[in-house]
Amino acid sequence: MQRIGVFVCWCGSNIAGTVDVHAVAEALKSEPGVVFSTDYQYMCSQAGQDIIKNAIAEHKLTGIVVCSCSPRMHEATFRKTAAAAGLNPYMVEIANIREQCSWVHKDMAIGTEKAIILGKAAVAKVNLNAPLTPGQTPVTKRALVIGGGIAGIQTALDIADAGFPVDIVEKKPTIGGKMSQLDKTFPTLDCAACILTPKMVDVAQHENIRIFSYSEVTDVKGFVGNFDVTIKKNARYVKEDVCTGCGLCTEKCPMKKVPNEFNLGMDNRRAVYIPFAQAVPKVATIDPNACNMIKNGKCGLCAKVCTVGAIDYTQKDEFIQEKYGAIVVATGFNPISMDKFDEFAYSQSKDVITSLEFERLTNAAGPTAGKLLRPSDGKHPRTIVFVQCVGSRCDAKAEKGKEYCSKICCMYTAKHAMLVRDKYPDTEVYVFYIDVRTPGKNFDEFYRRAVEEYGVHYVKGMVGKVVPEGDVLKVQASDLLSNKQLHIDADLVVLAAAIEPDKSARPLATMLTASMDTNDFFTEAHPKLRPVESPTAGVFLSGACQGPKDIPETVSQAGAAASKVIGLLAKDKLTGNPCIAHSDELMCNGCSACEKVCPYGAITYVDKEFRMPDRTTVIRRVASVNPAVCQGCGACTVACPSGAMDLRGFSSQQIMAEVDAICK
Amino acid sequence: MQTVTREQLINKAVALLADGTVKCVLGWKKGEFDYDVTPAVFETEEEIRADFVWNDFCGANFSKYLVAKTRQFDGKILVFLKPCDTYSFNQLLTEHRFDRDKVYAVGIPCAGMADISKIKEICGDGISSIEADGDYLSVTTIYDDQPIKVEIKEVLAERCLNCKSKKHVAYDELLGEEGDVIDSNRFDEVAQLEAMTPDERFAFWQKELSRCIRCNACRDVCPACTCEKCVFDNPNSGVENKSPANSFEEKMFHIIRAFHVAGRCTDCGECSRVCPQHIPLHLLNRKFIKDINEFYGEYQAGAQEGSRAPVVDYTTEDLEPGEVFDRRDTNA
Amino acid sequence: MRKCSLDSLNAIFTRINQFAKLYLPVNGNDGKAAYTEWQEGLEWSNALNTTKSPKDFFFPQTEDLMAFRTSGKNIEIIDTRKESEDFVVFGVRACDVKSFEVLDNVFLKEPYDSYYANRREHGIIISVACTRPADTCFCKTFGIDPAKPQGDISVWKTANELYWQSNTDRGAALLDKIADLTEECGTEAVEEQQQQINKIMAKLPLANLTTDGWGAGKTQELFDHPKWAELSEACLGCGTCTFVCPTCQCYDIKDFNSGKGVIRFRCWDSCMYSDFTKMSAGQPRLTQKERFRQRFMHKLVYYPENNNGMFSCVGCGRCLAKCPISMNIAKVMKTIGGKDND
Amino acid sequence: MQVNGYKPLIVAFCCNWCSYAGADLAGNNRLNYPADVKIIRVPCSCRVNPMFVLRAFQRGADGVIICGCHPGDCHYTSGNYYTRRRMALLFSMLDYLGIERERTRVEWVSAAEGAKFAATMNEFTETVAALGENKRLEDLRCKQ
Repeated sequence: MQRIGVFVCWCGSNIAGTVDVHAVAEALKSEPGVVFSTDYQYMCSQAGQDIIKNAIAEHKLTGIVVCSCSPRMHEATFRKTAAAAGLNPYMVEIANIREQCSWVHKDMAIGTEKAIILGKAAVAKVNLNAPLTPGQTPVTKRALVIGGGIAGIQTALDIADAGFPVDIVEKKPTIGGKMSQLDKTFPTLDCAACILTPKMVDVAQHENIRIFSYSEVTDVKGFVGNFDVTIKKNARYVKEDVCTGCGLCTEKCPMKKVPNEFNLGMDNRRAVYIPFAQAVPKVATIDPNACNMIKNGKCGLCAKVCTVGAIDYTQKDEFIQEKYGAIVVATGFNPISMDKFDEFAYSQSKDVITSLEFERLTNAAGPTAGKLLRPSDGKHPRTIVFVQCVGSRCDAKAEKGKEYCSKICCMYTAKHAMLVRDKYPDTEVYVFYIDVRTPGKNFDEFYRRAVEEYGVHYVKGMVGKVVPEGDVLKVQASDLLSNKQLHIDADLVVLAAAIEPDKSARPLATMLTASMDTNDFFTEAHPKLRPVESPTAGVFLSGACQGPKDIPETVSQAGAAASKVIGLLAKDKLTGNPCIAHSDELMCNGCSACEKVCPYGAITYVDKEFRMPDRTTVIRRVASVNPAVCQGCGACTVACPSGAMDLRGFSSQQIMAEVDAICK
Repeated sequence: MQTVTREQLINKAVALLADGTVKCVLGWKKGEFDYDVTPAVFETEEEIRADFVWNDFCGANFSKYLVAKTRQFDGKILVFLKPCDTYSFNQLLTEHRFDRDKVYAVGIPCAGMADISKIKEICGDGISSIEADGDYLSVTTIYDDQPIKVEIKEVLAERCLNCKSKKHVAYDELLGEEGDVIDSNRFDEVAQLEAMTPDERFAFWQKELSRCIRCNACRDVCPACTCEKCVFDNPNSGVENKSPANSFEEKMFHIIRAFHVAGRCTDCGECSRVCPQHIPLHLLNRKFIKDINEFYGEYQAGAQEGSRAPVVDYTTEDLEPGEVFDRRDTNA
Repeated sequence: MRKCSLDSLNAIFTRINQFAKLYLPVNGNDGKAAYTEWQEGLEWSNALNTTKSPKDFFFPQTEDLMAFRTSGKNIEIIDTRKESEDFVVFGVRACDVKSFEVLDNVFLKEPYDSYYANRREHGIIISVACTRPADTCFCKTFGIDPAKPQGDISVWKTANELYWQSNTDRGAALLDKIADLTEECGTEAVEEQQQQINKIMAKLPLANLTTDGWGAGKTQELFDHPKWAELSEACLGCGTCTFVCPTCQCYDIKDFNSGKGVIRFRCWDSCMYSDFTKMSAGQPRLTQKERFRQRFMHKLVYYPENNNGMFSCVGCGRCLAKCPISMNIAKVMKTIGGKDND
Repeated sequence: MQVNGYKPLIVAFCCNWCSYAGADLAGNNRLNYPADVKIIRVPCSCRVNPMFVLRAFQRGADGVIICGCHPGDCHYTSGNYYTRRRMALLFSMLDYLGIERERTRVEWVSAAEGAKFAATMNEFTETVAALGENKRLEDLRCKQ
């Protein structure tokens, strides 16, 4: 029989306002096993915790129930309190009488009655609790960063600087990500390449960093501290370690009409290519879909011109297995497709472009060498219309676009408008917006300069329609402030397309068993307190894969993720969760149902000798749970018909005791 | 009419014993009457020649016995399997319940088994002998001067009327002709129940299950129920119960038992055959089979050794529990 | 002896039902007979036997013994016994009537079972002679005459009439209450039927089954008989034979925690179960062979030893009909008992 | 919640990662739902054994709802997919036995859906209250 202490928290008036805490403490006093029951204003405070510690000592408590806020809030706190008083931390149960009682019910009598029942359920459960000791597992001191954009780069550099080896897996032939495509950055207007490329070089040269470019993660097994990852290195048909990046092949290749994805298809590249001059690794890649040699076995020119013999048409995809202690997701974002926004004539006119395309048009390394020329006829645009919130902040019922704010568009649009007016003062620039959102250091000042110093026409209202007519774009819009319809003949329309997580994120989340929100952004372990950790232990989040963010924010989150990884890798051993499945060998009949439903492959089978009732011995196949791999979901416990499989901390008996107590 | 004869089976068993292929034979043993056949282990030719029978009352499915018997005997066991028995055999192998190497399985065709209670409904009590006569049984009773001719198809067991397969899905050797998987109407009764109102269904099951005496015959004969200890017998399971104390306990036992064998039940029909209270237990198991087929695609437990049962599998596109009813309501 | 026409049966049942609950075999929705509380419109089944024996009336499958109501740390003990009212069980066969005697020997001896006794005191048994015994019947083996069933009242059914004879004061009192619906008559028709029945009994397949080789004092001789292993080989360990048996009287006492308290009840147990008589040291009968042996040794050796040679089988044949693997007491008696059985 | 003086008892099994957090969020946002709803925390909806569901009805629950992460969002990757199959089959079986289908439900509630949690509980309690007391899966011993 347990000796249980019950501690009812007032949480100031948060609980005590709707729940008669004295009555709860009094009622629970007479529950089986309860030897002590009290209430206090703030149980989580030092004084409150001292009450618990003293009671444990004084009443020789074997288990405690804290009726307080959600266990998600303070279970860990009270477990530590118990441990400090010499009680096994898993002898603590929380009755959630705040979030799930006092805050949702207004009537004191009702709230009190429910709080007592929840308390009884917790007492019934703790009566069946057993002390649990977590297992320990070693930590592989290597990190994996998935994605080589600015987020991944920063995270990798910070981890590597702390002395731990890091691998970056980037699906493109080069790291650098979206930032490498940008021209200037707000609000300082310094050039993106100037600040990014040195970091890329740092990565390439860092002794602790390996880059797997043109590669993907295809399988993740294991768990925090012990991930087994399979990386698929796609065949680039160029020996990475031999290629010098001289670029000769990329000049000689006869296949000249391959759309250049780095410039968003606004110009062409060859079948063998280096995405841009500062690419890291600076090696050529052959596009197998464009290369005649690979498709038809005819050509082979690049191999002939290569002076170092780096071309290898027979190269195959390579699979690399590596162990990691931590994984950082930095898969970034993409602008959404403009398919569903026909009103802006994106598919009809070459002169309707997205903001990212605009970045390439103004970039010195872009298709126009930095001159702002219309894609259709190469003329200077005289009137430019920028449309904000294309696909952002959409009504869910519209079934196109995103409900969220993409966060970066207001600022880059202000930047684009300002740059145009700076370089080409004869150009009229209109910006249509719903709201201008500029919360950030020096952001609003930046926007005001665009309006006040550069004379950009900011119009509150949405563009209703863009109709190409001859060589002009007829823009119909409304000005909400003056309540007028506007008709503008524009030469160029720039759409600030919403951003969304990269498509690779969803399958990756499944592999990592990391959760995502409905928009496919990764979910944080806690939105405020643990913003760079995924709920899945050992998986961390960096950059826009977690939500839209600009460069400074990305870099700070990248650093934060790195510090979490460093904290993890600095440990030699990890203490596991003891609330895991275990199998009663005497009951188990080895049917394998549990193994089939285990998402972690934690269950294996062993042949064991058993003494039968008739004193003979038989060898039987029985399940065995790997405590380091089991995460404690409990899928196996229901798959098991004999009930041999049970879950510590959430045993069938415990849950049924709770059901019984609630239904009394 | 059974197409292989008792003599064929006896000769096969004797030969396999003689050449040392098997150590013993799991077969049907003649009883007190012509219809009370008992499963038995034969170890000598003499025993086989004296007592081995093969007739229209050899319904017992031997697959489950292999779990215990393969542990008990060193060397191979010869087992005779009717087509439906082979599904249970495979399912038990899928669940690693016995060592395949310790079994020599001989498949035998089956023309369907007679249900003695149906014969007694026609002929009354007091049967003194039953003889096979082509497609008929010749039943002699102490009350009638002349034997009564009963057409076998009139007295077939429920499961044989709804036979799902005459094809053996596992064997080492086959006697006689192989049959085919049959397009049976075995889900018709389930569909009839589904078409009733909830009140009617409740009344139906309340009446049926109220007869349960919790003798556990359904469970103990079931080839899917091979737990080392059943949750209903295990005091630590929290649901241990020995008696059908009230209508809740009756339902609890049968729902959970059906759930535990869902995806594993081959629909061998033994549960309904052995129920002393004639509760149509197969209608519970078949409901799960029908639902599984409809929700997750056709699946026959035991058809293939090693197959993954739908209850331990999923797809990301599965229907929602709430859609189960919408779906049926629109179908109806 | 009194008689009535079968047509007046409904009126008689209605009359009996006015002063006592009346139970009789009625065909259920499975087509099989089961004891059912009488109500207008129900028809007495012609079936020889019900699947469940009438022992339920005195020794129900589940019976509350007492209850404990808990509130916090307090426990209150509640007597759950209810005063029984008189009830009448109609249509009991000779074998089943005899089974009550077997149960009485167990429950009415010290320690006296007040639950059972209470029900026995209030139960009036009306037996009926068997005109069409079944192939599975062997009551004669145990000296039971199906032509002369016992009980408070014996009844014989002919083509058109029902003959009544009381055997006890209680029976006589009941007959008095339906006297206006019956008439005094001679015993000729009944005697003729009895002769018929005796003729049939001689033709039954198990007519020659005897208890030779069984009985008190046979423990040493039979306990290690080599045939037990073979006989029990196919036994599934289910409880069918014990639960349909009219004389099996073993029970388990269990507590049911309802959340509001504990109900202590008893329920039938079966010696075929692996947890039967399980103690802290484990189960005394480790294998199914031993459990199987227990059942038959109890019925045919231990019970007679304690009850002046009376066997605790009445030959009703239920286990013969219901065993999933068709193993039964007749086969056991023949295989292990005396050579006369062959 | 009261319908004709009758208060239903609802047992809600909530997975720790999504639905329990969703319930907490409902509390954080002070969204009301009936006190008849009592939550039991389980690590994952796949921990919910059909035996627990029947147990709740036996002990006096009038409705049982199982809440888990949205399909695809399970903290354990696939737990709720198993829940979905198991409960689809169980609920279908209960319905087959004539037990009111409205008494059982599975609902996916994310940690961000406090409003959905409260709305679901309000609606479910109302539905169950309209059905009245659970008679078809009751155990009278638990009501004495």
